Amino acid sequence: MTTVVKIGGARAVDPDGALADVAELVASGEQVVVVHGGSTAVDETLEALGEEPEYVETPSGVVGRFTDERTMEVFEMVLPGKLNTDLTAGLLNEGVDAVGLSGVDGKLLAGPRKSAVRVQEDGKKKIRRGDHSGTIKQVNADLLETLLAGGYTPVATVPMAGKDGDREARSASDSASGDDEEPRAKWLPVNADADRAAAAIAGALGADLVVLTDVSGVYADPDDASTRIDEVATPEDWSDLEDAAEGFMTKKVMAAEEALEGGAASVAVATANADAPVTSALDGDATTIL
Amino acid sequence: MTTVVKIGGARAVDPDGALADVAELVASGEQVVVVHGGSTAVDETLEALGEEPEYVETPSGVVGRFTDERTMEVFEMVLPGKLNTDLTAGLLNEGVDAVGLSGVDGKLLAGPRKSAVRVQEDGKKKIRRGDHSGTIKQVNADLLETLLAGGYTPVATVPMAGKDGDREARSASDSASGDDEEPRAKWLPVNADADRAAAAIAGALGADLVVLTDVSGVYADPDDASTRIDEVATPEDWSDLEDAAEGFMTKKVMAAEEALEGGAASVAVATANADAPVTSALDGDATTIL
Amino acid sequence: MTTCTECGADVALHDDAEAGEIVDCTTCGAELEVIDVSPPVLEKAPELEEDWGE
Amino acid sequence: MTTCTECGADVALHDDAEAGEIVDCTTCGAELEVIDVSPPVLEKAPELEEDWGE
Ligand SMILES: [Zn+2]
Ligand SMILES: [Zn+2]
Repeated sequence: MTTVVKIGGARAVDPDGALADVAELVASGEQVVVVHGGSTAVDETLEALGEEPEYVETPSGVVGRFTDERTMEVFEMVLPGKLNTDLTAGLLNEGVDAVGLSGVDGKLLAGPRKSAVRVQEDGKKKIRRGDHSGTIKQVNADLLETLLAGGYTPVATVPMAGKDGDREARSASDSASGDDEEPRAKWLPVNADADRAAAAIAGALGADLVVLTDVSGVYADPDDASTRIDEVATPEDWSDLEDAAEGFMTKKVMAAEEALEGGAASVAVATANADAPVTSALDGDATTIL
Repeated sequence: MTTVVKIGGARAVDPDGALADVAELVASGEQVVVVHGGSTAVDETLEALGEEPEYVETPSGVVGRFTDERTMEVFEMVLPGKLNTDLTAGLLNEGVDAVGLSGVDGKLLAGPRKSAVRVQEDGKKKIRRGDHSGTIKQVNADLLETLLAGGYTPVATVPMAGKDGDREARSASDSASGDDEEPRAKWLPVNADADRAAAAIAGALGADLVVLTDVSGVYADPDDASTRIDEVATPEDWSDLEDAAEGFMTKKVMAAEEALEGGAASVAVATANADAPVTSALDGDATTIL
Repeated sequence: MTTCTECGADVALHDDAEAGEIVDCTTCGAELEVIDVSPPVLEKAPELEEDWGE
Repeated sequence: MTTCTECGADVALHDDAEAGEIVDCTTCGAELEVIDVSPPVLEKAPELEEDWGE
C-alpha cells in the first residue's frame, strides 16, 4: 500500500517528526509520497522583494491568492526552489532517497489554466484577468510509480502544469503565455492548492492520504478535545463533518472528498506535532475519512 | 547513446533553439540529459533582495562566488526553483516529458562540502569559513537511467548534495549545518559549478557532452574565425587547446577534461545560437574533444 | 447606454463603471462583463469555476 | 608573540592581524591560521583544494 503524506506549508522547512516517521515507513518497505505547500513562505519572499501579496474574495466568499506573473515567479522560487530542496535534503539526512518534484515535472499535476477569476471588490462583482492558477485534472501516476519502483521517495509540490488555452485571456498585458505569434495552447507553471494536489495524487495512486496539520483532527466543538470526529464512514458522518469543519479545515475536508472520489483508500487528518505523526494517524489517532 | 546538453545559465530561460533540438533528438529515440546553470540570475535576485553578491579570489587567481547561508537560499530559489521549472515547462511545450532535478534529488550530485576557502584579500591570504560549496565526487546514474528508461528527460541543475563532515567548520556562527547536538555528518545543498556538474554526469553515463555557449568553439586567435580548433585528440592538440582557452573558456576546458577522465565519450563546445545547435555540434560544428 | 448581448435590451452603465466589472441586464438577467467603458462594450461574462490556489 | 604549532618557534603577529588570516612561520615555513588575536592563537592552516561554484 502507498501512503501520501501532506505536510504543512508554513513549517515545511523543519517538520522533523514527520520526516523521521516517513523514513521509518520507507525503511519498513512502505511506498510513501510526500506533498508539501508553503503559501506563508511565498508571502514572506514577496515582501522581502518589496511586493505586496494579493488576496481576492470570490462572490461566494472564498479568499484566495491572486497569482500575477511576478507572484508566479516567486512561487516557483519558494516552493520547488527553496522549500522542496530543503525538505528533500532533510529526508536524505533521515536516510531516504528523496527526489523533489513540482507539478510541472513530467506534467505530474496537469489541467487547464484559469487566467480569469470572478472577484468581489468594493461591493462590485468583477472579472480579474492575468491570474496564474489552474485546476488539477490529471496526475502522472506513471512518474511517481517509476520513481517508487526505483526505490525513490517523491517529494511533490505545486505549481501544477497549466494548459493555457487562452480562451479567457483577452488583455494584451497578459503576456505570460509567451509568443504572440504562436497560437497553440501552451503549458505553463500555475498555482494550485497543495492539499488538493495531495488529494489528486492519493486518488491516482489509490493511496491512504495523511494530511498533517496543527490540530489532531476535526472537532464538533473546537474547544472540547473530547469531541473529535474519529471516523467518517456514512452520509450522516459526512454531514456532521461538514458542519464541524470551520475556516481552513473546510478546504481540507473538500480536499478529502476529492481524494476519496478520485480513488484514495482513506484520508486521515491529524496533527504534525506528535512523535510518529504519520503512523499514529494511520493507526487511528486522527479524523479518519473512508 | 546518451547525450548530455549543457545550456548556458544566463539565457537558460529562453534557449529556444536548443530546446527544440533536444526535442528532435528525444523524438528520434536518443536519450538526452539537459544540464543548466544560472549564476547571473542568482546575482539579480540577490540584488532584488537587497543583498550584495560576493566574489572572492583564491591565491592562484581564480575568482568564485562566496556562498554564505543566505546566498545558498537564493541559489535554491533561482536554480532548482525558477530557472529549472521554467526550462522544464519549455521542454513540455516542445513535447518532451521533462523532469527537473537538482543535485540534491536522490543525491544526484554528491560529495564533500567545503565550508572553508582560501582567499586573497587586501594582499593577505585568509581562510574564509561558512562557505556553502562542494566537490562532486559521485553521480547517481541510477536515478537518471531510471527516468530515461521511463521515457523522461532529466533537466538537472546545481546545487549538489554536500556532506558536511564539519572538520573545517570551526566558527560558531557557521550554523548552517544545523543542530549542534547532532554530531553525525549531514547532507546539505551546496554550490557547485554547472559545467562541472554536466561533466560529471556525462562521465557517469559514458555520454557525449555538448557544452553550448555564446561562441562556436575555442579559437587559437579569438579575432580570427578561421582559427577554431576543430578537434582535440592528441596531447599536442590538448596543449594547443589549453594555450588557446582564455577567461571563462578555461573553466569549460577544465570541465571537458574532467568529463573525459570520468568516462564521457566526447565533449563538444559549440554555440547555442545556431538553428539546431546540439545536432550540429554532434556533427562536428564545434571544438570537439576526444 | 449600450445593449445587452443576450436579449438586445438597453443597458445603462454607472458613471464609475470600470473594465472587468460585471453588470446584470435588468431585462433578461444575463451577467455582462464591461469590456470597455468609452465607448461602452459589453460581453457575456464567462462562467468560472470557483477555485483556489496555495 | 605566540609559538608555531609545527616547530615551536616564536611567531610575531602584525598589529593588524585578524582572525582567519594566514601567516607563514619564518622558521619552518609552515602556514598558520590566526584563530584568535587577543590572546593570539595559531593553528596549522588547512590545505584546501581550489574549487569554484556557479
Ligand atoms: Zn439582456
Ligand atoms: Zn614553524
